[in-house]
Parts: sequence; structure tokens; C-alpha cells
Amino acid sequence: MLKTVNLNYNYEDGKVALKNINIDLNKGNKIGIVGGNGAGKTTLFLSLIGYLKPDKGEVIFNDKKIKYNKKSLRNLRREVGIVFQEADKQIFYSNTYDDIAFGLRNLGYDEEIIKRKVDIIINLLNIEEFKDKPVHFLSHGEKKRVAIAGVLALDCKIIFFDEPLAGLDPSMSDNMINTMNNIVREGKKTVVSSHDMDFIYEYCDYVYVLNKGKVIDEGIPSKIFLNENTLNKANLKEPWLVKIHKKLNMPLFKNEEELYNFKRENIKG
Amino acid sequence: MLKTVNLNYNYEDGKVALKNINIDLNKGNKIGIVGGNGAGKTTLFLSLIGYLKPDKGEVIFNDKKIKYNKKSLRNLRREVGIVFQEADKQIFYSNTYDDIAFGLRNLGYDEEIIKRKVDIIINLLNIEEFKDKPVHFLSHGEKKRVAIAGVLALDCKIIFFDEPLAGLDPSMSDNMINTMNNIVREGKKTVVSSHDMDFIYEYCDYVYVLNKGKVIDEGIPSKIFLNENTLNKANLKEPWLVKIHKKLNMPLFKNEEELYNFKRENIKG
Amino acid sequence: MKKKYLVLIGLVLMFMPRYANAMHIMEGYLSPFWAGFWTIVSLPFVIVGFRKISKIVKENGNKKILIALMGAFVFVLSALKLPSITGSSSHPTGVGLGAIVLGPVTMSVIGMIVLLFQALLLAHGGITTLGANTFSMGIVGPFVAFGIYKLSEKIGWKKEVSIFLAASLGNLATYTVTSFQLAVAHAGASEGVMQLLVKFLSIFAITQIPLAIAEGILSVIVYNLISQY
Amino acid sequence: MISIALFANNSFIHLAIFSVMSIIVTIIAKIPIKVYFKMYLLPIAFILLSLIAFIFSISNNDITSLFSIKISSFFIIIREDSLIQAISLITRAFSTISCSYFLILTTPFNSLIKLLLKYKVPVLLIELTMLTYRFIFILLEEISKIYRAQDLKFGYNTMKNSFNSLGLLLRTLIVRMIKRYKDMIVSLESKNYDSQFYM
Repeated sequence: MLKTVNLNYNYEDGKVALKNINIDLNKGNKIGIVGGNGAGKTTLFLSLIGYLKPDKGEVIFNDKKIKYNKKSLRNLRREVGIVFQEADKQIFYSNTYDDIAFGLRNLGYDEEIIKRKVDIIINLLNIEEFKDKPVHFLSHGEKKRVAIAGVLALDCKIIFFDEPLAGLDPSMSDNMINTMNNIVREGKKTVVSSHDMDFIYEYCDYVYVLNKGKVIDEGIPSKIFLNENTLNKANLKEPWLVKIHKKLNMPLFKNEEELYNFKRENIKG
Repeated sequence: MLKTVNLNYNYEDGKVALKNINIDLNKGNKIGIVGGNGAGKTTLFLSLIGYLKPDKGEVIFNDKKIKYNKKSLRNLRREVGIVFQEADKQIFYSNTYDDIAFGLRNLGYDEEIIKRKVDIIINLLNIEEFKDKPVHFLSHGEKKRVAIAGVLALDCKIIFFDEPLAGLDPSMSDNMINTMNNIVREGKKTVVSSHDMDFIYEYCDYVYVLNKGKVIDEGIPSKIFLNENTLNKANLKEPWLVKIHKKLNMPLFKNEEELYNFKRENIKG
Repeated sequence: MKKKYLVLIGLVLMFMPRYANAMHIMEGYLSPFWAGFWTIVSLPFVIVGFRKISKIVKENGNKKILIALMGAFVFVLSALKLPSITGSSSHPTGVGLGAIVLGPVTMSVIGMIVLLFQALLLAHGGITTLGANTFSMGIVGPFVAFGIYKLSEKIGWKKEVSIFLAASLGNLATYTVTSFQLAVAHAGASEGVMQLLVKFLSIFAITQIPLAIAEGILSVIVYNLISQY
Repeated sequence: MISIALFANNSFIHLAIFSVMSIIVTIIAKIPIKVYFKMYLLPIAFILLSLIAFIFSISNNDITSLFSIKISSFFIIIREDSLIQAISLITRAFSTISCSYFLILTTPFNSLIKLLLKYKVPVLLIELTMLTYRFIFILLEEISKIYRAQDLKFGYNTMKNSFNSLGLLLRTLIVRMIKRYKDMIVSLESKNYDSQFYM
């Protein structure tokens, strides 16, 4: 659906930001993009939604090269949305409803349809409790949910999340992960960037590793995170489930539940 | 050195922010303050440095109640500094040296003394490599170190860190933890708040758990993080070392190294 | 809901200058006649400014964000304490810098929006006196600041001098107009306009002249810092 | 209510309005009395300052005055009519201020926007008002955090430091504002912004 072919992007000062990037978002429904700060994750996201025009190479959407005119970008962005790290930079209304409806109104929907769509999203994301509060009284986690709602309302097929867990406490993080799982269950695709390797390891079904603007590795998480070479090169840490696999001779659990089940079986046995 | 007695602080609207807080920073040199967003961690920090005046109760510094006049606050803040979460909001100069010297210059030191003090700190924090770069070219992690340098330059005995690892990638996080360990080795005290329980568990030697403005538990990390009741109440997660202790019948390792050593011994045995 | 508004007030009280040297005419200080009069006087300027802004945002819709950010900036500036020689503290108006950057016509609209929020959020000025305050802070202040800036540029003075004069005289002009507005509104049989005006000017001068100087100095510092960047 | 307060010329009506408003705000809307009266500190400063001008006059005689002090050949006097005028001004000010506080404390901003729409205020002006409102809170939070960090490093302990720190504060704010502007444009584009904020 969305992929890149030999994508190259240079900053204005000529420095290379992205070099020969080939990624294909068909490889999974929970795709992770990992890499240190400055590896090029955000630049890649912005290229994928057509905001940055590559210097070389293409972004392919539904088997067609994307064009950088208003109409085709508009079509792209109906299907591909992005949730930025700082909610305050993507909420423009002090009224939650208006903000969620913003993207829909830009597309010229009828108010009636908008209301229906927004209500569904408000329900889905559990926003009802605070939907009448002015935005500046919302907590960081609540604002993030409003920002996500604004993107979900557009009924995008692919949603990018830039550091979705940044600044969230453990319980809000769980909440966010739940929300993202629900989105995938609705048949949508999520693409996340994060510094939290435990989260990436458990959440994602396919991972791209970026380092200095290049994809240095890709594959399913268990493959990526067992490759010490990749982790060292990109300055990443092993998720703890991988650590106990390697150091304690445990099986490689995909997630915590597997570990708990394993223990139970062991006790039974 | 610094402690509170029945500290109470209410927001302007009368909402309780801190309730009967009794904490004593003599209990450790790496003290952790944990709790969900909105539990009152930042408010507590600001009360401890005299920026917020409690509605009831006291802050005791060197066995004396702190007074809220200019002179005594000045004395307090020479000894107690705080590094905030967002580096961009506490770095004001485009030149690293000037920024580190900011506090010292405000106190009216001679330029010569300032130079000596700043050079020591630059050395300690290993920021020589980028001390001549304009601040806006520095990475997030580098900026954070500059912010820390600005506080350390004042020769504070106690330094608060509000979410020191927020937004840092794994390798920058390691760097930050190293820096904090160095600071403790210099005979200073660090007090940290964080959402990262793995970090708190491994780094701290004493932990206070805050929930809705109250201290609901305190003690050494292994005590706190084994208490499921506390963790549930404050919506915190178990560190993974605690998880493997409980679920896999492993000994309770204080840090990763212990686990690795254990493994080696096991292999030998 | 009410609780939430309290948070807002908390925020506001936190920023509220401890000693207010109010520049704006308070709610209730003008009779309906004068409130209406100054609204009508301000209207043409606001309309011209509005037309100009309409043209700007038609060319580039993103400029709406920029203009609103500027408005918010002027607002937070006015919520800031400014060190002043008299020992009290008060706020800068931001009128000088704003006028130099955006032009005086645009400032009239931004000034009006800012004044509306100062009345609503800071209880500073008032809704019925919005017209009068727009005239002094949104129109006369910016025009004087801008005029002086252009003039001293033409004479060839140093940029710092131009900015200092523009910002501080813009500030002074605002308070002079405020005094005049109060004087004409309250002149009666016993005291003439001139008598009242002299009294207002001399009382506000004590607080306002140091403040105008402070704003001038601050504007120069900000200008220097930004051109270094 | 505010227009009654403004048009009325009777101090008793003013005091009545003031009392009713204060009671509604503190008892029915449950705004703490302490906070409510703290809000009056600012207008009181202005009122006191301007009252000096209203009440005291300089004259070369003290024939019509209620009170006078002689300073060399002048008298500083208080005239009866100006005192009456001042009292009526104070009561009017208090009653209109109480009305606007009532408005501030009980009307959500969005209802205000709806009102503006109803009265056919140009849409662009409403858009700008709405955006400004949103950004005010963002910038207030920013400025308070920057100010706090400076204050804790002794940035405001002398007059000279204060000017320097304020300059740095504003520069930091402006730099961050420019960054914010750029990021917001990206976010607007991703939502197909067509130069219009619909309400």
C-alpha cells in the first residue's frame, strides 16, 4: 500500500538525512521504526505523508508514485495520518469536538456525517469524560488522546505515531498501547517510532532499524533484537525478554504473558 | 540536611496538591520519587527548593526551617539545584559557556573564578567536545548535559532531576545515568523523579512513592517494588528484575550485572 | 466545570503583577457616551487593519497561525512583571516591538484581540472600555512607535536608539492618550479638561516614565539577542 | 446587567448589583471567596491611583473645600462635588467589574465564540480570536517554566540581572515560537488544512 523506493532526502544545508531507504509498510500491521535521536525517523515519517519531497527516489502509494500537487497529497492524507509527539502542536481549537472535526471539515463533509464520525471516535477513545473541558485544562495523556482522535476521525488506513509513549506514566502508557491495539483490530495499520525497546519488541510485528539515515536492518522483532551487531551499531538496548532469553537460557518469549504461562506450565509439570 | 515536616500545599483553586508529606533526603544519596502524572512530584520538588510556599508544615534545611525571604532562599538555592525535564526551557544562551556561567554571574562572582568553576564542570561532565558549538546545534541529550552543568556550576550539594531520561534514546540514557553516578561520587546527593521503573529500581537507594499528593510508601527499592499493594495503588509497574524474581523464581537481583554474574556462577557450578 | 475555571484564575493570579500600574481604563470608568465614542473612533483603524490581515492570510493561510501566535505573545508579555526603577513592578505593553515587526495597522486588530483577553482573563481593562483602550494601546501607541522608528531610521540613528525611542515613546503615548480619555470623560463644572489632564498625567508619570524607559531597554536587549542568534 | 450598571447613576443600584453578582459568583458558582476578592486587587490599584486625581485639586484658595492642606501659597483641597463624583465612579466601577467577573467566571469561552458567530462578527476575526486564546495558554505555560528556571538560578535577584534575564526569556520564547509555528504548519498540512478554521 505505502512503500518507498530508494528514497533520499538531504537537509537544506546538504547534510544527508535519508539515504536509499526502501521500506514497505505491507510487511506488518504494527511496524516499528527504531534508531537513536537524529537517525532520521521523523524525516522518514514526513516523507511518507508527502510533506517532505525526496531529493531522489519515490514514495509509492497504492502502486502509484505520489505526486506533490494538492489533489494527490489530499488523497494520500485521507488514508495516511500522523500523530506527533507533542499534542500541543496539533491541537488548534480549545474545544475538543471542533478539534476532532477539523480534518473532516477540511474535506468538506456534511456536519451531520461529521457528528456521527466524531461521536464514534469519542466513544472509541473514551474521550467522553473530558470532551467538554477546554483543551488547556487537559492532562498530557488526555491531549494525546484528542490528537489521536483527530487523526482517527479521518478514517485513515495507516497511522504514524511519533514517540507515542513519551512523557506518559506507566498506566497511561498501557492505555495508549491498548488504544493502538484497538486501532489495529479495526483493520488499520500503525507505524510507531519509539525509544522504548521493550514496547517495540512486544508491540510490533515488523521492525526497521535506522542509523544515520540508512536502514541497517529489518525483520520481525525476535530476529532484530537477537542481532547484537544491529543493536550495537544503532546504539539500541536489548528488551528485557531478550535479556532473560540470552542470559538465563529461557525460551524467547514474545511478550510477558507468554512468560507467565510458561511459569504456570512449569509449576504444573 | 533537607527534609519536610507535614508539608501541605494546595493549588490556587483549593485543590490539594501535597498532603502531610514527610520526607527526609538523608535517607539516601540517590533518592527516587515515583508516582503517576499528577501525583505531585514536581510540586514537591518546587516546594523543596522554596519556590512554592507550603500552606502548612515546613521544609527544614540544615536543621532550620526555611524562610521565604530573598536572602534565605538564596542560601538554600546555592546548595540545592534542580534540573528540569525540558532542556530547551532552561538554556538561554546560544553559547554553552555563557549558559553554564549564567547562575554564577547572577551571583556576582569574578570572571576569573567563574572560568575556573565552569572549566571544572565542563571536565566533569565531558562536554569539552561540544562546548564551542552553538547550543541550537546540540542534540537533546547534549543540551540536557549543558543544563546539568549550569546547575552543577553553582556547586549545589543536592540536585533534583525531573524526569532525567525523558526523550533520551537508549545510549543517551546510559550516558545520563553515568553522569548522575559521577555526581554522586563527587559527594553530592541526587533526587530523581521518573516514569521508568527499571531505572528507578537500579539507580536509587531509597524511594518515596507518591499518590494523589500523599506519600503512600517509602523504603529501599527492593522493599517498595515487591509490595504489590503499593504498586497497584500508585499505578506503577514492576521493574523487570522484580518480574523475573517473582515469576521465574530467580533471586532478586539489584541490577543487571548481578544477574550476569549469577549466570556465570551457575555455568561454572 | 466551575472547578476548571478556578485553574484558569490560579494561572492568572500567578502571573498578575503584584503592583499593577494599570495602563488600561477599567470597566465602569467611562460613561456609555464615551465608551461608544471611542469605539467609533477606533473602528476605521480596526477595519483597515482587518482588511490588511485578510489580504495577508488570503495569500498564505498559515499566516493565521503566525498572527495568533503574535497576539498570544503580546498577551503573555503584558502578563509579565517588569523590573522598574521605582521598585514596583509592572508589565511591558509590547506595542513598540509589535508595531516595528508587524506594522501599526495590523497591530490595531491584534491589540484589540489582546485587550479583549486582558479584560476577560486578567481583569485588566474592560469590555465596555475596549474601544477606548484599543484607541490608546492598539492605535496611537503603535503609530507613534512606528513613526518614531521610521523617522529615526531616516535620520540615520543607530538601530538600538531607534528601537529604544520607539518602544518607550510608544508606551508613553499610550498612557498620555489614556489620561486624555479619562480627563475628557470626567471633566465637569468644577474642573476643566486641562486641569484633570494635568492631574492624570502627573500621577501616571510617576509610574509610567520609569516603565517606558524599562520597556525601551528591554526592547533593545531583545533586539540585540535576536540579531545575535 | 452590565449595561444597567453602566447607565445607572445611582450608587445604591450599583452596590446592589455588586452584591448580587458577588453572591452568585461565590455561593452559587462556588468560587472561593479568597480567590474572588483577590481578583479585585488589580482594579483596586487602578481605582486608587485615579482617585487621587479625582479627589484632590490644587487651588489658590480653600473656600469650597471640605478639606485642605496648605503648601506654600497653594492649597491641596478636596471639593464636595468631586468627592460625590468619585464615590459614584467607584460604585459604578465595582458594579460593572462584578458583572464582567460574573461573565468571566461562568461563561465558557466557546459560548462566547458562538455569540460572536451569532452577531455576524467577521469569521477571520473569530478565527484569530480563537487561535489566540488557545496559544495564550501554551505560551503562558512556556513562559512560566522558562521564568522559573531563570529565577532558580538567581536570574531576577538584581535589577541588572532581571533585565538580562527578561531579554533572554523573550528571546527563548520567540525562538521556540518560530519552531512551534513550523511544526504546526506540518501538522496543519497533514490534516489537509485549506486556510480555514471551521467552527
